[in-house]
Amino acid sequence: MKVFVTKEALDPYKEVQDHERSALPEGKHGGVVVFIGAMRDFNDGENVKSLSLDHYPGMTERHIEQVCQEAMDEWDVMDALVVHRVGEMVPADPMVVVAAWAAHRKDSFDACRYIINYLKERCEITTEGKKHWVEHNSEDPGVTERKLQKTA
Amino acid sequence: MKVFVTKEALDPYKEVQDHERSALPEGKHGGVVVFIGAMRDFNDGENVKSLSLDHYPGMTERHIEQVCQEAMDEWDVMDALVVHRVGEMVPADPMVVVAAWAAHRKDSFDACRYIINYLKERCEITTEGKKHWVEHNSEDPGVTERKLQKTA
Amino acid sequence: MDIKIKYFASLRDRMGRSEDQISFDNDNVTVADLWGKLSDEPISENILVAVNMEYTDTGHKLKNGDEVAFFPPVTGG
Amino acid sequence: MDIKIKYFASLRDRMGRSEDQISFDNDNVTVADLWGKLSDEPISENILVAVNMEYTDTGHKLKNGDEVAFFPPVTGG
Repeated sequence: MKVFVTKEALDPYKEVQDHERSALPEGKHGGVVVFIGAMRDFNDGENVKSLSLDHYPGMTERHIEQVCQEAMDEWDVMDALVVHRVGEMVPADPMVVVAAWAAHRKDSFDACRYIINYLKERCEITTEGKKHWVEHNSEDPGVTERKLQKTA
Repeated sequence: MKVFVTKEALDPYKEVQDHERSALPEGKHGGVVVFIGAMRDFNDGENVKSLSLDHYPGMTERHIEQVCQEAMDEWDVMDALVVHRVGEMVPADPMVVVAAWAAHRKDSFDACRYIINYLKERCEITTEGKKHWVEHNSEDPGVTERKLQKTA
Repeated sequence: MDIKIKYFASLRDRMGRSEDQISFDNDNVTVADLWGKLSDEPISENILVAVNMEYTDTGHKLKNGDEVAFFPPVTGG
Repeated sequence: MDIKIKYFASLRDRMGRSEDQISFDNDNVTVADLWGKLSDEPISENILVAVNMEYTDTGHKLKNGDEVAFFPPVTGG
């Protein structure tokens, strides 16, 4: 499992490829599901020109790792990668990449979806628009229902 | 929508990036879900050294397009890409890439999963191991249930 | 009339060839009749048939120039 | 004892600062007591609190050197 938060521009495809080459044995996984979240130039009907993502160093990484571990405990996943961009960004910038490798694709889909969903809920990454704080509803009805423990 | 079948080595990340750059407007999609299916070096407990994928030119492409169109009708998806490798390949070779771009990630996940699932069921791509035909069960309980019309 | 036939996956192995070309003197030929000419075994319930790249059934009446494809039941990549 | 405080997202705007450092003379201080020193407004039910990067509640008793973080209810990237 690899998790990190970066202020640098994020090349999601390169991160996934590099991790696959360095950490996954050849010919063992049947598939990988990758989610890439990108910055849109609108939000709730308003134009957005730039965005600043803030995080809580230490706590954010710990909680992303915890979410990945939950996914790996729940599904038959060989490895997971999460890279989250923080700091100043502009529309079309990739903000986050989540990848889950597994022997069978259903495990990859379930794990990847679980991670991005709960990562948005719990990982202390906060969004500031130019004029106001943007508070997202991260609800995704496609994710397995699971009671969240707010206390770690 | 872009669909093609190729005998050349497949670079799935490059295909997704190239399509995104050429076909998607900047800053409009919130995310993309990518599934990459790779060749494993084992199947049902047996080692696999090489594999030959056969297809039915014309019918395969038509059915992949039909599956993509169904996904785009069912979910709010901006664009979809499918590239399927055929011919001779060896373990760790990428075999297929499916990508679905959407404003909201739940649509990307549902559409991508639907496409790969029904593509495996209906698209006349057949697998030959070194010694025997490998017939997969493509069942994926995570996909929305939907009655398949076998007659197009 | 002339009919072109294609076999896929394990059916190709069973037939020992990937294609056939057959001519009929009469015009009243179904997919089932065609199969009778191709194989001594009865057509399996599970075999999928396409005529001109559209799935159909064994009662489908053929026309001159049709391309008929036979697939084993479940195959995937 | 010395306590370090961090504010996130809209709470930072409301407080007008991102961090505070406060000293208490006595050792019997909860998160709720701490909030009373930081703001005139009562703490909202929905605010999340972490002490040393673990979520907890406002009854949590603080120790010297603790880092306390306050988050608005739902924020996402």
